Amino acid sequence: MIVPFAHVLVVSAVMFVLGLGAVLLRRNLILILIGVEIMLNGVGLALVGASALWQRADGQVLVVFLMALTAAEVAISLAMVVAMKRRKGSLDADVFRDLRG
Amino acid sequence: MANLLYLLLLLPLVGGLVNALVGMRLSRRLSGGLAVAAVGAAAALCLWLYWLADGQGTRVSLLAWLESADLRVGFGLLFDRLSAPMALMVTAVSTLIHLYALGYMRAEADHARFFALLNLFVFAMLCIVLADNLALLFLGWEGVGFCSYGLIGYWYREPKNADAGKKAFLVTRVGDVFLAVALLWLFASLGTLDIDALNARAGALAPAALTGISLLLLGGAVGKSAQLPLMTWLPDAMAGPTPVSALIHAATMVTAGVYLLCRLFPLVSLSAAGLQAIALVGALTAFYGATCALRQREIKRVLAYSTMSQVGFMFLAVGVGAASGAMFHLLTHAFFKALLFMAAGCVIALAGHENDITRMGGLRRKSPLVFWSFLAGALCLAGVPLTGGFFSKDAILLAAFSRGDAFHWSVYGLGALTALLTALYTFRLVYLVFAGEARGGEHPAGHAGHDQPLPRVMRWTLPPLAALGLAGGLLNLPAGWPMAGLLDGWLGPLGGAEVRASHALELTLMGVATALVLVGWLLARRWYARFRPPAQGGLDRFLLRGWMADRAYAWLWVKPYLAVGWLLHRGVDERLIDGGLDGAARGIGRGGRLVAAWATGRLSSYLTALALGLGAMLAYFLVRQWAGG
Amino acid sequence: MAHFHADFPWLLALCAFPLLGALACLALRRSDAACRVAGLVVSLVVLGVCGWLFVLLGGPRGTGWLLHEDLAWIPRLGARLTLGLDGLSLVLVLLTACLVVVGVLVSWRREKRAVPLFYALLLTLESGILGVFLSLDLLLFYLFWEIMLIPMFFLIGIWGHERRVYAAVKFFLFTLAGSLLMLLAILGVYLAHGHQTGEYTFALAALQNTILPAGWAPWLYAAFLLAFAVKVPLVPLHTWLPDAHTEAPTAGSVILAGLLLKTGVYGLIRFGFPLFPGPARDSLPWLAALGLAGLFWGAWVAFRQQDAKRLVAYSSVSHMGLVVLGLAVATPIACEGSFLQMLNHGLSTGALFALVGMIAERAGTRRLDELGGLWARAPVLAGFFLFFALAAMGLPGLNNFAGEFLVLVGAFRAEPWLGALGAAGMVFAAAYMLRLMQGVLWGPPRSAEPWRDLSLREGLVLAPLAVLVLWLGTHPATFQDPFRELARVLAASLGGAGGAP
Amino acid sequence: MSLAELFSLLPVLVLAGASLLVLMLGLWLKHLPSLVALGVAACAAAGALAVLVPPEVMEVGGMFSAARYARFFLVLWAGVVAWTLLSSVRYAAARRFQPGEWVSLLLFAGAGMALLSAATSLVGMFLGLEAFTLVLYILIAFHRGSAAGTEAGLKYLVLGVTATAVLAFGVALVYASAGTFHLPEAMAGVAGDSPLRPLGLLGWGMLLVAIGFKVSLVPFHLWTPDVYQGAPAPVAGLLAAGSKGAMFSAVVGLLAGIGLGLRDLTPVLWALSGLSMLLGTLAALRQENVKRMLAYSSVVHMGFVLMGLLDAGPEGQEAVVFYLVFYALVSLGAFGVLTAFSGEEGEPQQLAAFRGAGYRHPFLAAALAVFMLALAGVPPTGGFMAKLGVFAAAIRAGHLPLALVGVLASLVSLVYYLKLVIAMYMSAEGAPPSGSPLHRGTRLEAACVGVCLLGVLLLGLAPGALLDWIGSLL
Repeated sequence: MIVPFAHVLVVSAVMFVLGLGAVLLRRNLILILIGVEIMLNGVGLALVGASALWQRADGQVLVVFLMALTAAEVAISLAMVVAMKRRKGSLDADVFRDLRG
Repeated sequence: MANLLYLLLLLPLVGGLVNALVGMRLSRRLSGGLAVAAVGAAAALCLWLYWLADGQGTRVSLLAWLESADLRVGFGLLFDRLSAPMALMVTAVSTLIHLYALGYMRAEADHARFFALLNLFVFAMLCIVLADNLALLFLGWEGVGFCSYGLIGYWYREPKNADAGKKAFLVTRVGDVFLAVALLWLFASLGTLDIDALNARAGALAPAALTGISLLLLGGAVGKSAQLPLMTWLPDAMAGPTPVSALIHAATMVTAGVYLLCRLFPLVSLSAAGLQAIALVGALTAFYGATCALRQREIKRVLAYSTMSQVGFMFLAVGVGAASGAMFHLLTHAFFKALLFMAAGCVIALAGHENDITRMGGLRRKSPLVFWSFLAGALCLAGVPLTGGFFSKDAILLAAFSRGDAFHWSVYGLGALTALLTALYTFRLVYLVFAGEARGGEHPAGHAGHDQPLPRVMRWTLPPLAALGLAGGLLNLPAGWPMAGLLDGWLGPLGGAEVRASHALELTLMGVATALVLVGWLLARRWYARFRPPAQGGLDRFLLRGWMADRAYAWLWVKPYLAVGWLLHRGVDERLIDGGLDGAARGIGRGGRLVAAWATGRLSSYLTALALGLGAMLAYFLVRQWAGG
Repeated sequence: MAHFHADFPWLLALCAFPLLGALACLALRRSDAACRVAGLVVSLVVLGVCGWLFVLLGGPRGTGWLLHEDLAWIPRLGARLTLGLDGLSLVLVLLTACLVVVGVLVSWRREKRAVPLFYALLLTLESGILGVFLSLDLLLFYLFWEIMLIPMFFLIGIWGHERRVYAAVKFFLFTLAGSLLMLLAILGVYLAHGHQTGEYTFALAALQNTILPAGWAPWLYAAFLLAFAVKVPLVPLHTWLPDAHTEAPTAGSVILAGLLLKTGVYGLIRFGFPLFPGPARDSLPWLAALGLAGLFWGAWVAFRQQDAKRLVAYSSVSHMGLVVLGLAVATPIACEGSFLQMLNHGLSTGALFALVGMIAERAGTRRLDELGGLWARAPVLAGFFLFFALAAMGLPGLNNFAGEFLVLVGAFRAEPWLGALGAAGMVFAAAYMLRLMQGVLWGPPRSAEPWRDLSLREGLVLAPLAVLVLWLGTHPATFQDPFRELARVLAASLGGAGGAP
Repeated sequence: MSLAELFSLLPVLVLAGASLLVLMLGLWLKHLPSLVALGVAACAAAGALAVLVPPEVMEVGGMFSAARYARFFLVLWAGVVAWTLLSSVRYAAARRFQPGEWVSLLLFAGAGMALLSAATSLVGMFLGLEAFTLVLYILIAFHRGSAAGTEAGLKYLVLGVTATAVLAFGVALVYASAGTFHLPEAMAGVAGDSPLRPLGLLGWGMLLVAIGFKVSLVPFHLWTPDVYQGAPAPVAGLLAAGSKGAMFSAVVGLLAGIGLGLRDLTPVLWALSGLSMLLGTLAALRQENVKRMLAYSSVVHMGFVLMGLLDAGPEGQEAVVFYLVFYALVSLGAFGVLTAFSGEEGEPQQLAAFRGAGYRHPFLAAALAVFMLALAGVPPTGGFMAKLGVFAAAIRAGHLPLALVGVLASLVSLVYYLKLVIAMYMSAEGAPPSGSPLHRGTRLEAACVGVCLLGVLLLGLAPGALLDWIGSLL
């Protein structure tokens, strides 16, 4: 391996944590989705690293699946964002508060 | 012979059931007549059985009642030398009282219920008398309790009467508990409830058990015979119609206790302490009854306390070992006390439904027949020489005196004093009711036109009882008299210990008794011949209300019972158990609201929850990794 | 028993038949009258079958099964449809059939709301109770045990009076709490048996001789005991009873008092004691104490009640306390007495509840201070009320006394002070029953116009019960024969190691 | 992916293919009933194929198995989808759902669930899970007219996406520790001796979090009430019956291979199960909204299912599978009744709307009452047998305290299940507030509910047949 797996793991973990931080702290829905994308990219990196560690290709195959999946998610998320904007006029995730208790 | 015996028992039962089930549809004359016929036939049958049996006891058993493992109890009857005279007395007196009731109850609408209960009462009483085992006796015992409850509370529209009935039932039931425990103890130790077997095997019991059982039997008898300490119900029981008082609270039910002790006398007599307790209770109650009777204002309450006192004498007789003396007094007392009650019924009717003797007077002229029969009864009650009452009471005092030790002498002394008081209150009664002018004061309009003549049947049932009462002494004349000791001979071994007293002692005691009666009569004549308004002193009120027994019991038993009831009901059931559970439920509900509030509806809090969960999970695994290894 | 064609599952049919009746009622929901008739016919048929079984098998019997059926049910769990009828369950099944007919007749005119549902629930209840008395497979028993709850919950909840919902939920929760713990105990025994013998089964016969791990047996027994104690009810767990009784419609009260309380005691006898003989013996002193406490507690609080139904409900607590006392002293006479007392209590208290229902229907109230003067306004009804009140008070010659006397004799023989205290209970019983009679019968009538006296239908309910009460009072042997041997064996098994305290 | 492998995956392909076909048809054919008929036919075909045609090769592409276990669940999920399609015809038409999209999305969700249940590798599980989750995002917000639908969709989406990310990272870590995605071997990473054990454990932790979210176990359950309340009733039914069931069927496969590793997980599973049972019951107690109450009740029931998983032996898995089948039936039934009751202006959600329903809608109300008693676990309904199996599993695994918590939870849960029954039968005579009077419900809906009712009662009285079938699967 050109880079020791531990380093790859650390970078992907950092990306994962940053993404999670964005999801938790940000209010705007689009930025939350971006945070999720960062987390997923971190996962992709970890997978590639693991596949290199074990010298097997199925890790990378899963990364390709992952990308396709992320694309589908983004499509649906943006559709949700548009619907939310039309209904509530704001993108703040907490603006929806009718269902509770 | 056997099925005749059953007929004796079944006649009143059938009479009672017919009246109970279809009585309302029958006319008054028919249902009353049926009741009288039933009891009359029973009396006649009893006489014929008497003649058939000519002295031998017959035992017969019809149906098995309770059977389980070694407990064998059935509907068995025993017609022997003790139960025969008792059965005859019960049926005879009942017949007369039923006749009397025909007249007394002529104005009542609900006659069927009255005659049904009266017949059922006679059936229950015969169960007690003829039972060959204690279980059947107990059935009669409680049956009598229920019938007296029903009859006392006959005029139920008046809550006071219903409460009097309830009080009677409850107080007697306390006594029944003692009897029940005695039953259980006897069965547990001797393995049978058959009366003859019990008397035979009584020797096998340990002294302590014997005393215990005797005291329990005493407890049972005390309840039913209204002796100390369970006597408070008898005066209130006068709320019932007069025939009821005559039958139940003079002749039969109150003597059931005495009969029980006589029936089990062989067993009871083995425990000296038991006998002494019985004697003591008898004497004390006699004294208590006599003192209270002195100050009573209602005619029936005077007679009630007098009954209590006379039954006390019977207990005294059993206590000193003279069971035949007790039976002798029981028989004579039944006659003259029933007479007095029935006469009192006539007196009340004559005085326009006035109960209070201080507002009567001068009835002698109104109905000489009632006066003379009431006087005859009074003479017997007071113990005027040569009357039935005199001989039976004297026999008891003789038996008590002749035992010859300190305890018995003191008991004799108390008995003598009571005899004096008895004479005093009896003649007080006679003077206040019959002597002087009518003090009735103005009668409420309703009653004025009421005094049409007493129905013949009420008046003509009195003389036979008067005769029986006066001639009662012949039953058991003391030794040395012609035809002496008929009853002693008849009862033989059942009659208890032989009374050995010298002829001289007998005569002296008779003299003392006569003197006491004389003193009592003179005192009564001085105080009550000319009417004076009743004294209102502290002692008078104390005696009037029966030594404040009711208030003492209310404070001693009723109040704590209600307090504990309140504690269990409000305290434990509602506040502790239900309160606790409802509280827990509310707590869980509040917890629920708290947890539900966690779902705030805001997406950010949901994400935070997810993140926290993730953090906790990873932390757990890290810790496990390092710690667990 | 020869002419029984053995292959036909009589007992299962007996349990299932009321269910079919219930479905028929739902099918006939268009007309109320049809449902009433269907309810009556079905319950009468069940009564007929039970009566015929009693006549056929009712003589003095050994301890074997009179009828026994064993059909496959869930092979994978090892649960089978095993139903058995022995002396005790024969008598209780007859009582069930009898009281359900009373229940149907008593609510003939009164229940006007959703009548088809009412009779369907009543018949389902009967099927549940019959199942409880007959099943010998622990899972089947538990199934019927809970099936009993649902109809009673609806009966109280829909046709009850003011606080019916609170009472219904309280009833359901109390019983379910106990029975869920029993479910865990059943599973505990089931798994322990399976672990030992490799063969997983719920059959009572098989599970009876499981050697339970030392620490477990008392806890498992405690779970069973709790479930049954709630039902009996033993004293601290009894507060659901007055609410359930007061709020239930008359038919509900009759069946609740007459039958459901017996399922608790029956469960203890059929499952509790045989499965855990050791802990059962150790628990006897506690049972005796609780029984005695119940006897006094029920009577004491009954005395203070203002509502006639609550008074009779608390009297049931007192009577069942005596039944448990009879079992706990473990002498043959006492056990026989408590079996008999179960039957007696069912009849006399069932009749009392029916009567209180009839009176409340006429007077429009159940409060003692508003009733009174019944004798003046409906003498025949009052006569019956007096008769059954005396029976419930234990007047000798009527049915309760027979059972009480046997229990007290047995108790005294085992432990004198226990018997004596039990006898003292008679005064307390008299106290509250007299208060009931004073409140209802005597006193001035509230208004002049008389109520309609006993109707034919009500007479049809009360007269047979009165005859039964008298029969049991004067010659209980006919009903005691079937379970005499069972009582002796139970006493021996309980009393084996030194018996009662 | 040889032809043989494709052939053994045929039933799932039939579903997926039909979904695409309906999507295309939907452009021209706007007639909902015929599309629903087509969808149901597809499901029937898939089911028939799964049962009748034996697969040639047991494992497809190392990711999905075609064994009896997978086929059983395929039949189940096909049945669930077909049932949802049939019971929501009137509901969808009333709300002018796009027929083509509605049917195709449901079919695709069915295919996704079948794939998830058949997963034998982490990748297979990941794909199956994501396949039907994406579809659910859309289905939840399908009713454009309702703001609640959008809000529910949004919440489910954001949380779902985050959970997917966590799941993916977990899969990556497990893959890193074990070197393979194939399940039995992938678990080796967690074994005591392997050097990368910490990675494996962390990976497992993340998997559990994602699973926890998907089956709404307590700390991750907060979305459940809002989504159930917002989503259309048929979709909520599918969510309760299908998605959670499919996830757990995969978890059964997941845990079957773990063997030794269970020792590490037991405390976590124990905690998750206990918390779900207790907090779920508490939260449901005070709910006035029926759908929110059913949501919290699903949290409790998932806690019970998890309790069954603690027993590693086959009996535990049998109990779990039985529970899943029962829970699918009862959820579909309950939500089916809500669908039948919902009229033009919306679904009856408040308890008050159900007052007196017992007498006006005898059959539907009685069915709902039986479903409530089934959820409470009272015999003679299937709920009792399910709880029996799960309790037995817990006791056999030695977790008596957890079983006691289960007893406490099911006792307290009785209260809120009975609240609905009381409203329907025991409340005062008064008609419900003007709000949304309950709709009569068409015969088709009544038939669907009847099927569930029969199923629940049959599972209660004679569960023998199903138990044997499940026994033969494992």
